[in-house]
Amino acid sequence: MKKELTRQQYLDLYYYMRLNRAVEDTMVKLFRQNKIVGGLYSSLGQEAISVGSAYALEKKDWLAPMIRNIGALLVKGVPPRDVFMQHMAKYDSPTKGKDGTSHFGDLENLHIVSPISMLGDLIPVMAGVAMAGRYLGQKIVTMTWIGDGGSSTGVFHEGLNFAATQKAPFVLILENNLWAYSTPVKRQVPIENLADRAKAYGISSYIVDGNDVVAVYCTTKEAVERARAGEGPILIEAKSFRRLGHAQHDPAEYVPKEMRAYWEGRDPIELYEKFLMGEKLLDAKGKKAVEEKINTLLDREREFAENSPMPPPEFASTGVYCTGDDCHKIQPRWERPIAEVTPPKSSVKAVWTVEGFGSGKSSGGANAPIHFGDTKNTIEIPASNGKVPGKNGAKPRGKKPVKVGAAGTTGKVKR
Amino acid sequence: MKKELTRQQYLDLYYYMRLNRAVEDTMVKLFRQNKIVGGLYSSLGQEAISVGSAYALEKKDWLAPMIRNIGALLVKGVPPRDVFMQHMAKYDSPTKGKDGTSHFGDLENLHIVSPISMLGDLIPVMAGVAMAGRYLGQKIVTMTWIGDGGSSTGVFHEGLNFAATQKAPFVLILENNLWAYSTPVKRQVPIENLADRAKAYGISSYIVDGNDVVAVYCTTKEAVERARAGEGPILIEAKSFRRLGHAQHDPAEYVPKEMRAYWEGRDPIELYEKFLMGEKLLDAKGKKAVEEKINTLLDREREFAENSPMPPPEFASTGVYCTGDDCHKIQPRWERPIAEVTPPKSSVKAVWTVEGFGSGKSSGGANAPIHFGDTKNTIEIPASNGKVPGKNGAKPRGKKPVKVGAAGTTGKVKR
Amino acid sequence: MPDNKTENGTQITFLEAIKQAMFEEMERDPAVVLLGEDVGVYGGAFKTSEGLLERFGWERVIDTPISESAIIGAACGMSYAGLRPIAELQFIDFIVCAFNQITNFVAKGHYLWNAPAPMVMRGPSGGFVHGGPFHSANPEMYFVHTPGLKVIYPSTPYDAKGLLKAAVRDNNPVLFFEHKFLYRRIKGEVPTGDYTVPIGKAIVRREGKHLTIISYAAMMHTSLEAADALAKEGIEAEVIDLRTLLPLDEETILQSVRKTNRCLVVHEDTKTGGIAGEIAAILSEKAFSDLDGPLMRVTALDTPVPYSPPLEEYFLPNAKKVFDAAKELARY
Amino acid sequence: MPDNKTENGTQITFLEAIKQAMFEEMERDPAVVLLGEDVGVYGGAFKTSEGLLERFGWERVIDTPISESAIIGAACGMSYAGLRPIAELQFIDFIVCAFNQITNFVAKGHYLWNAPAPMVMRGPSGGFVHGGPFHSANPEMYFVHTPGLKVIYPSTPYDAKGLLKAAVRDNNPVLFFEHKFLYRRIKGEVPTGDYTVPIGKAIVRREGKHLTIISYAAMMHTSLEAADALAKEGIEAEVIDLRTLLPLDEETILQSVRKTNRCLVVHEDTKTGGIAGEIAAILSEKAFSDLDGPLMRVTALDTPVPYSPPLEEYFLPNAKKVFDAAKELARY
Ligand SMILES: Cc1ncc(C[n+]2csc(CCOP(=O)(O)OP(=O)(O)O)c2C)c(N)n1
Ligand SMILES: Cc1ncc(C[n+]2csc(CCOP(=O)(O)OP(=O)(O)O)c2C)c(N)n1
Ligand SMILES: [Mg+2]
Ligand SMILES: [Mg+2]
Repeated sequence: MKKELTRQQYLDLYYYMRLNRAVEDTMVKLFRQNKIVGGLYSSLGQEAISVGSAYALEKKDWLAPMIRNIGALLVKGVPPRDVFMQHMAKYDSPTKGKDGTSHFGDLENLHIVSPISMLGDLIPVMAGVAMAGRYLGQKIVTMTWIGDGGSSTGVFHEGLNFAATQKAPFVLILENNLWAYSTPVKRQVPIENLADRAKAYGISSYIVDGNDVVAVYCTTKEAVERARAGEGPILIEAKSFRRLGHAQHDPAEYVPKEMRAYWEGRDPIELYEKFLMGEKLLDAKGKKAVEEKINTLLDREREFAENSPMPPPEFASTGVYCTGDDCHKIQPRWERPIAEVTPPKSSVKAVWTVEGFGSGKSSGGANAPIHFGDTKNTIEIPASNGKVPGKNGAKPRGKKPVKVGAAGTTGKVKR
Repeated sequence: MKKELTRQQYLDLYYYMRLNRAVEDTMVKLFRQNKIVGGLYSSLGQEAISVGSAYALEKKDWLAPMIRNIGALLVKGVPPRDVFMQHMAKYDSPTKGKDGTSHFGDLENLHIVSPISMLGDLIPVMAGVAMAGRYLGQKIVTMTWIGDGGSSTGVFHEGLNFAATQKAPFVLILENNLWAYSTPVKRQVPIENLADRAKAYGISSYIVDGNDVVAVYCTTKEAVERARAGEGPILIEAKSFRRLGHAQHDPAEYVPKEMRAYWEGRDPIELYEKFLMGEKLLDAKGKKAVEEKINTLLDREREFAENSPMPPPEFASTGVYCTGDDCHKIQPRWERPIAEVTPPKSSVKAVWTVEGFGSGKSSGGANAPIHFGDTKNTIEIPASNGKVPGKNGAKPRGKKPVKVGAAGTTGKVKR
Repeated sequence: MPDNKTENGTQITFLEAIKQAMFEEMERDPAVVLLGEDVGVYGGAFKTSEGLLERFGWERVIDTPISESAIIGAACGMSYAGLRPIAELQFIDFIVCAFNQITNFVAKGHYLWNAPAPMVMRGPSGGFVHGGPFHSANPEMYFVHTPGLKVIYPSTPYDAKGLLKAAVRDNNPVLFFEHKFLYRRIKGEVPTGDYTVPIGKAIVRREGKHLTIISYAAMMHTSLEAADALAKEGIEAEVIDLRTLLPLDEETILQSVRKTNRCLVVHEDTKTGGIAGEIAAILSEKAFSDLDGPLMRVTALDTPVPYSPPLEEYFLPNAKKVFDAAKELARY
Repeated sequence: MPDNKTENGTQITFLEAIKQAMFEEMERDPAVVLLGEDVGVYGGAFKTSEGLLERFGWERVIDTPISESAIIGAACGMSYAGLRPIAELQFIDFIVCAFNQITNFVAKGHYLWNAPAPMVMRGPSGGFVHGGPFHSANPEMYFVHTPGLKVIYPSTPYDAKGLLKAAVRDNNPVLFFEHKFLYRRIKGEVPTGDYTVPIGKAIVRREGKHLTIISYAAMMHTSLEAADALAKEGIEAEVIDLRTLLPLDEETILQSVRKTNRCLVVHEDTKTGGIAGEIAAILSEKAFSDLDGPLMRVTALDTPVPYSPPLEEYFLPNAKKVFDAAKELARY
């Protein structure tokens, strides 16, 4: 992991956070002008998470955004006009009006997978992309985000557990903004640190201040490189706060005032600006230049978006199936010899050996250490191995261990 | 928790383990005679888990078995004939032939909920029963079992998380028998101790030697009483081994011989017999008496079952809906004043207060401390509260912590 | 929206009808509880449970984690212990996240082991509000095709209130779909006192003799609009509101079609595998010789629900399409 | 079961056909991988993937945790990166545990954002083996009612092999149901070389002029048996095997019914909301005047699948019921 960033990196992070906020500010204006179709979600105050984490990815890596990750899309290279047009349901938008909000993707070039509304579904999907990438020899990492609330979905568990058993090169950012719609995280998830969800899968986790963009970046960078190196999936909990309501319609009156006030005092952009100025990486002039650059860009992008037509009605009936020869352009991009995964080289003995899993290693050899765990003892025995039964008490665990052993058989008999 | 058992309790545990095994032995014979309909699952070698855990419940408590928990049904009071007839799909069986195996229940008297085949589904259901019991003031505990494999289902996560947020009086026994069908647990769950799944929900857990019936009983007893006292759900991992194949059809050749041999040397009934004899709780005569009692009982029960008719074909078309006045006999059994849950007493202020959750306590008062967590600080702030951003490094966690801090913003700028 | 008292009752919105039904049932029976995402402090994403937490407290109005399978599973468990839970899906689209629990656990329990599960699963459904592909679902046929469930999809405040009360009192698991387009757009009169509307009974909304239009939920209003236009051209359409989709009220359908000899089914659900097919089969089996013309369908397209307004509008049925189809059918 | 070489090919079981299709497709294209519970070392609960791990290795034959949503989700992700995964459901009954992934993520991707998901979801389905309520499912209509999917349900080894190969090569998500009663009971000839059977094409299994029996999967054989018995009474039934349920081959259906003027649909799926309804609607719309008698249905009862043999037998359709219905229909 790099311990220092280049000047350019510091400034990139700043630019993208500002861009993220400006794009969303523009959309609020468009919303008030009734130009947005459907709901509008906000990542105000959480920009450091989207920007810092996505900035840790390489071009070949894949990501899938959730509703509050427009910043990640911008970092990955999505032009603001696409974001605007999606929200305005225009014909030139990535989905041509078929879907809205940040529900769009780009498999071929930017390697973005579109989310669906159902929370958590992206987790196994991105685990699958990660597995496929490794299988093809691509050394890619995949990333997606999940909310504190979304971490209670069944598919979060299934996806992360499967990724862990497969050691998939996958990084999951758990954006703990303390609320899931109107419900505080404490009432949805009975643990202090949501990063502890990782313990159920034996994977590494981090907790990071989600309002500190450099911390988010450095942490994610480290996680991405560990995942890429074959350490398996990693969970990062970024702690922050949802400054606005669930969506534009929601005044969020259920949020205690003190809580909101506290977080408004920790705006990630303001804090970062102070840091950059202190470190002489930015001055008033530099700041103004960024603002102007963004304003010019967004004026143009917004204009383009506003001028884009709505889709023609009949377009609704097209595209249910992929038909015709060129509807499927995704060819597997092999970056390892195909011979490694085809017979005879792919042949293995189909047994669980005592030393380990199958033949111990993937058929791909060192290239793809695909499976979990060391290859030593597979004969598992309980902790009490070999001891006389009755001497083996239960070990109370968890946060409220009770001191009483349960070694009943050695206890006295009541007569 | 009791540290000692009465002589009768020791002998009960022995009787039920023997009965459990004898019932299953009888069914293997019936299976070979083609008298069993469908598959036949075995709990050979795992009897201590079903028997020891169910024995920790009171009569008013509820349980829901999985396929390898016939022992628990017997302890709860199900007559062996019901088990036989279920497996033979007879008309006198609890489901009258509509379902088979251990898929049956009894809401009114024994408080048993029937499983379905889909693994994990019982977890939220039994959490719901537990919540309802508490709501009605019944002070009951509910229990179900799940396999190592089944702990990877999404509904395991949703159910246990929900139970934890609600502090439902619910005990889940995770029967880790090292295999899920043909797949070793190591390839399905990337952690050493499955009890660690509890850490994702902030609940207590135990690990117990599943071949030590007294340890299972004492541990479960403690857990049941803690759950009853309002500590919330508890997860118990019982470590054991599935001695036969997944079902009768499966020779389980995928299991390494050494592993099987090891566990065959730790038969829970043999070990317990040795203990009882050593403690002078049982002698050859006593053992013979138990055998004879069970043989006589099972001869009668088997005969009854064999003589029971198959259901009449037209019966298939009945019972899709509960119709008529007496189809629904379950009245809520109130054991607290109804006035507590009806207006005006039930009225609360519908806000998340700063001190805690809602008005802090349930409308039922001390009677039903229904919700998770202490009621102190609800304003949550990240660990780095108040510090200068950039000083807040991520804390690498998990099993492979890397020593590098991520406090990027304090790092040097590369120029 | 202020409520207007009338002679026999009150003019209320569809949404208010839902709220009143829950309120009154919880008032009547302490075994009735409500659970779902954001149903408590927030009063539900559409405010259908506003005020319920205030009145009935934390034990009876339960904010849950985002765990649809747990919500349905827990509700089922509660029903086993004698309660009558109402489980809310924040949008009905998310019901598929609990599909296994509903179709395998909840639906089959009574048939298999005699376990009644009196519970209601309800939530906002349907299109017309630019909710897009994941917030506009009409999933009724998944459940109409699942023996053991009852499926209700009302079109008026009166029915919504009366049927929801009936659903809470029913001893079977009931799915109750609330078309969100109707929530604040449709008003109607409801009696002052307690009443229920029987589950499993369709109703003739408009009498006619030239053809029968069968519909439900939002499409009911579309069909009535089309019927008015048809009347201006001398075509008298009889309009049936199914209200309950399972069990289906064959009698009312057959009675009408035997009179009009023509049948048009209008549903907002996609075409292939929609309920029009089931009605076609029933008519074929039981009224074959009564039909003077083909059963016709006006439905949504066989696609996901698109987001952009012009696309959604094209996707959805409307009064014009119903009118055109009815005119064609009347010519037989 | 030894394989018998014949002049043009080999006599193989239905199960062997599935295995060969997967084997040959994995041989042909390294982008094809298989994942599911116990598909590797064990070779699948029904041994349909026996030998695949030995030949193709741990990276291409993946034993998964018991996590149906993860299996489907991961397969979808793999398909996005250019692979062509086959996801096995150990019993098709468990497909409902991944219902949201399939109906919302997989099915809608191409329509919404142009993301093709070439993947096959397959597993053993159907009754007749006393599998009971959770191991006998015929869930086809849930998916026939979901735009974006293709649904295949073959009845012969030839079709099973050819259609599974076609499914693997198709650029869309395909559900492939394998009736487990057929696995070892049905044998048939398959060509020695590579071949595919086109998705979306029904086939006339038996020509006839008095009525058309439409069926698929296990019921295909039941229908043919009934047709033989009918022939002895002078009634020549034309028997159509749908093979693909979505998209449905309307042309073959219409062509036959226009000839025979009578149509009987036989499906093992429960009645209400089954595919017979859809066919009834299509015939009504497109062949109304060709029908001399009502569309009739022989289906399973509207109940869960009961466990006990006499109950299951009563629940399921059989040749006698088909024969009786056909005779009645022929009288029109
Ligand atoms: C499976 C599912 N259930 C319910 C919803 C409705 N819903 C959308 S966002 C949301 C709250 C999400 O909270 P969280 O995951 O913390 O993300 P945040 O909005 O805080 O970013 C809910 C309940 C959904 N999208 N998916
Ligand atoms: C959701 C679901 N998927 C798949 C299956 C098929 N299945 C039945 S038992 C089993 C293995 C269960 O293993 P485990 O949970 O460890 O229980 P054990 O058999 O070892 O007692 C599988 C895969 C199922 N019943 N439910
Ligand atoms: Mg949140
Ligand atoms: Mg196991």
